[in-house]
Amino acid sequence: MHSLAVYRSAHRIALRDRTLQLLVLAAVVVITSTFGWLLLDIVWHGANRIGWEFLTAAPRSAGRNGGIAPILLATVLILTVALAVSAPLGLATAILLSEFSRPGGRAGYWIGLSLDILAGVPSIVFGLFGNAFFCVWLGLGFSILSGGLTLACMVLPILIRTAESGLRTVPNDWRLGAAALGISKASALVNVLIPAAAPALVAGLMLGIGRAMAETAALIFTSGYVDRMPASLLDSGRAISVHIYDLTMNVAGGDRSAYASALVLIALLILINGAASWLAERTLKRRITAS
Amino acid sequence: MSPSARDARLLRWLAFAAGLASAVLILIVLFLMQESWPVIARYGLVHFVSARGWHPTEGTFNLVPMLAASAATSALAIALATPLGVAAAIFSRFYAAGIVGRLLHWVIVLLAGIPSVVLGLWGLTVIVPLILKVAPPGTSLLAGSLILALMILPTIALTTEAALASLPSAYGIGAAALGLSREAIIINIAIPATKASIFAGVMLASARALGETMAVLMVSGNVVQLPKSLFDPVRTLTANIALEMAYATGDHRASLFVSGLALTAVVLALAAVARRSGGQVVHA
Amino acid sequence: MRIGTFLLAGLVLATTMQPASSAEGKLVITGSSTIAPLAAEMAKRFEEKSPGTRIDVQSGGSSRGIGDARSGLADIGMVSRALKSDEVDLKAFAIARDGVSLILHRDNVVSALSDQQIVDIYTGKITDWAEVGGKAGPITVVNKAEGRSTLELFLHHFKLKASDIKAQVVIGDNQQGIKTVAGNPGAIGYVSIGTAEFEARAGTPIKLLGMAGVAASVENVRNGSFPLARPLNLVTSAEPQGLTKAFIDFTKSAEAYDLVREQYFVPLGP
Amino acid sequence: MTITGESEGLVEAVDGKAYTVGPLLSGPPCCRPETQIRVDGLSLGYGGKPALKDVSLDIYRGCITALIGPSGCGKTSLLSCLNRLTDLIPGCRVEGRIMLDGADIHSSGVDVQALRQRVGMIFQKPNPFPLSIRRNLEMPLKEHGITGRSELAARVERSLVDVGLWDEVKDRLDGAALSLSGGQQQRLCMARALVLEPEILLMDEPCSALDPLSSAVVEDLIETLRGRYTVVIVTHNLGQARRIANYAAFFWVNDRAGTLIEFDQCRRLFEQPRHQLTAAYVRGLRG
Repeated sequence: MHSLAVYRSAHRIALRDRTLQLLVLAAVVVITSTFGWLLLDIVWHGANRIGWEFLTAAPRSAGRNGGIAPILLATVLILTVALAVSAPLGLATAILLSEFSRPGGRAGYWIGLSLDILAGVPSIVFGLFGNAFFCVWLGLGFSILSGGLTLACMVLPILIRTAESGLRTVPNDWRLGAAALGISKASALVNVLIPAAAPALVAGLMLGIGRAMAETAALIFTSGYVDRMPASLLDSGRAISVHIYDLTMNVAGGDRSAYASALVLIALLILINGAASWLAERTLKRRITAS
Repeated sequence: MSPSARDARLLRWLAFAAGLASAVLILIVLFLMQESWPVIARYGLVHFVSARGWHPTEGTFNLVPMLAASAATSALAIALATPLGVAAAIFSRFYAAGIVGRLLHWVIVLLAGIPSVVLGLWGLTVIVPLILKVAPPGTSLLAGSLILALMILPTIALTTEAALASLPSAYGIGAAALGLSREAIIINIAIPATKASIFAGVMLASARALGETMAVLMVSGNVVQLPKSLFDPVRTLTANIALEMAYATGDHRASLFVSGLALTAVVLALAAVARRSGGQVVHA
Repeated sequence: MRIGTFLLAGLVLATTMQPASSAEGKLVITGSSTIAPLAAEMAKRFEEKSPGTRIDVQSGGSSRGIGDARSGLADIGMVSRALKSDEVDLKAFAIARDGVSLILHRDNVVSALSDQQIVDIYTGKITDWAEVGGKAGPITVVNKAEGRSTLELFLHHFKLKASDIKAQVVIGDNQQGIKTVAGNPGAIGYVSIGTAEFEARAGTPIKLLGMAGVAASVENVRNGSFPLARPLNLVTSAEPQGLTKAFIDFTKSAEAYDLVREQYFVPLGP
Repeated sequence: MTITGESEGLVEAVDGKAYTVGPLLSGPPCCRPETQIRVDGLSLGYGGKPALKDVSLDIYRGCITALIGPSGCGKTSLLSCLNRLTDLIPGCRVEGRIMLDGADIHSSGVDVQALRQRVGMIFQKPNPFPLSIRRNLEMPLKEHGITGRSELAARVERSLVDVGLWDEVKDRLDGAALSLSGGQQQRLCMARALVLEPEILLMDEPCSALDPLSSAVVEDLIETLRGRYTVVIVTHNLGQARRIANYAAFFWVNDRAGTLIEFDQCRRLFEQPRHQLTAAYVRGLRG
């Protein structure tokens, strides 16, 4: 009797193990196949539309034909504005948090809290704010500047938090060493701490770029819809994600162009991430071997 | 300039920058308040949950159907994505040997990087027509949830993966020494030990799902109604803002800012819960 | 210090990249998605005619045209209906006429609907195509989001209230409505005749439905026999001057008539 | 409680007991005792918890002073007070006075960076910056206003020669400092401190992270600094303290806070301790 009971429980355990294994495998198959489907679909529908002309021509008949050159330029300009504002601001705040604020200090606490709140605000709300503040209140109108500044507000928490944690991982030995030599915090930052944290800073920056580039909701009501070549930062410019949205939703027969634009966007994102990890690796290597 | 003077100047700059960064939040809150105040003052907060419906041209602004739609799509998306995400993390941690696990990891990272508008495009051209064949109009609560699930799956998978990776390996070795099977280790040790982190990941994913706009707007039909079935079209709070902000004026516009405030409040509450349960924000 | 320079550089960048052309060389036009494609074409020709000008056209609905013209966010608003009594503070300039017509998928066998049937479909009393002589299958009612002038015109014509309508899909732009109907054989929607005809000629699988026995066509809008017609207006907050006046004059002139016809609208002149 | 190297006769000590000090050992002191730093009633605490209580001692110019005692008795804390590195530690409170050549280093007019140029420090773990060997040395110089190319090169070479590293690295000055061996890194750190031409060098167990061979090299190096620099060294290696130090201060944990038990000439502290605790510790019975 006894041996039978043992056998039974062993059998039950084997059954449970099998089931779990099967469920996990099934889940992985579902995920990978959906992902494969999604990716293949985008490549399949988008690839034949992409060519030199697509990247360099202006869109014609609402984007069904022609290319996306003005859209790419607008996207780059919006990103440039966003980063030109948020990167220095973010780095400075991160330095303040990691190097000058004492853990548990009041200023650090409040800044940290407001950052966490900011990180949780949905992007559409940034769009509302950007429209009310930059477009209307500051009178910038629907412009690349408004869109870029709105995105700057949006990616600020990401930049600050990644830069802060990057700086915090720099060994304290160097801070003490620099201080003991009578080196100012400013020089220590410029010469030692920031270079040492560079991989993390770059990674954070790329994360921010990726987030900003994929953003649609915050841009529709700030940088606008105009798909023409922007001539200044005060012109409206259509970001690539807004272009995809417009083609998908508003343009009958625009799906092919939408897929092609989506493919371009994904390729750009992968390129940026690849460049980021390559850059991070390179700075890391250079730091250890030379310089 | 002496080093000390240099530091004093640096600190002034840094404080200025940090002040500016924090001011952004205050500015956002102030503007949301200022823009939404007229309609709150005129109708009172109760109006937004008790009015006859959402008919901006008739002056009734009931947010309940939109709140319900947001909650329903997000809840369904979480229900779909949580088991899948956790399973993916378990797979790459316990089942996959080396390269396969890393491959899955990269697939998930890549999935995390796909812009929501691209998911919306795919949803509208692939998922919606499929649902349309079953029950028109295709753009529905179900479509929205499926796309959202795809979007938040990486968040859950990556937070779970990080939590599993942070388990001391002695746990596993000790359990294996007791003769426990891999599955017993997963069910009895790994999952219970990382419960809090997984929960935090789910909360963060919910916050993302609630805040997502474009993908949901593109696939869920945008009819203001309390959904009765999975195939009913719904309009979420975020979609409502995106859809009507383009042309809304006066009280209508102000009521959209009220939706924005409501949305922010809900999302922040979720993020706070996530933080309390010890979650780390995974920016993915 | 570097951070300071960086910040400064950012500010300098922001301020120096002012528009290349001076402020009076630029016009911002926002509003009705019906007028937007026409206005964009007119803007292109106007720019060619007077170099150094730049005209940005953004769609978003007639209400936004009114709002932006009032707030000064736009120099000119586009409004695809007559001004209401509380909007008389604005100056309106009609540039064309347009009708609103119901559209179905090209494969839908239904070829005409009575006013009553349309009302019943939009209020949810009729939910299957079989009830109106079509192939059995659920009707997908596509409605416009509230605040859109096309919706207001539609409601006004059928004496409905926004809250009476039971829709399955709510859309914003005309284009979105056309795309939704083109992608769903069981759908019914209503859009600008001009836009719909433009799309149908371009090969989009939709068809326009006549109303009260009158075919939905540009011709019938022109001769006034189509019941659901409206003016397409440009509005300004004050008496237009300078570039604004030049552009509005241009849009109303015979020079722009062919553009109006190309977009399947009805020019006001001969 | 005040104990100085000069005191003789009855000395009040801990536990309420008094100890009699024996006669001075014969033989001249290792250096001319001229006070450079006077620590006067120094107490220090972290976040309200005392770590060092009421310490007073003199540090003599040109001599090597060793701080010994068990872990956690406040030796390193005392060391960090001398160049105000304690400023960087959150929640650290310092009371009492530290006079450097008669001026209080905590007074408000003191430029901390200039102070730290005068008082160099070597850490337990070698911490060269992740830069080239040359830039490790040039960066502090430039920071203190020395920018002439020839002067930079000359001072870099001199300091590297001083620490005996010149011949080993002269062909790869632009190579990464982190690619040097542990002992070389520690000597580079000493060169980095010396390049600023400080008067005082603080060393926090400079040999404890090194292998015995490198340790011996560094120890020999410290010997050569005698007379030119005032050296304060924390060490757990009693043999090392005995070999190189002119003066020694013995600390002990009392009521959870470090206290100075005995300060004297090194040989006397080791051979004729006045305090039982010292006697026991140097004999290796306790601690």
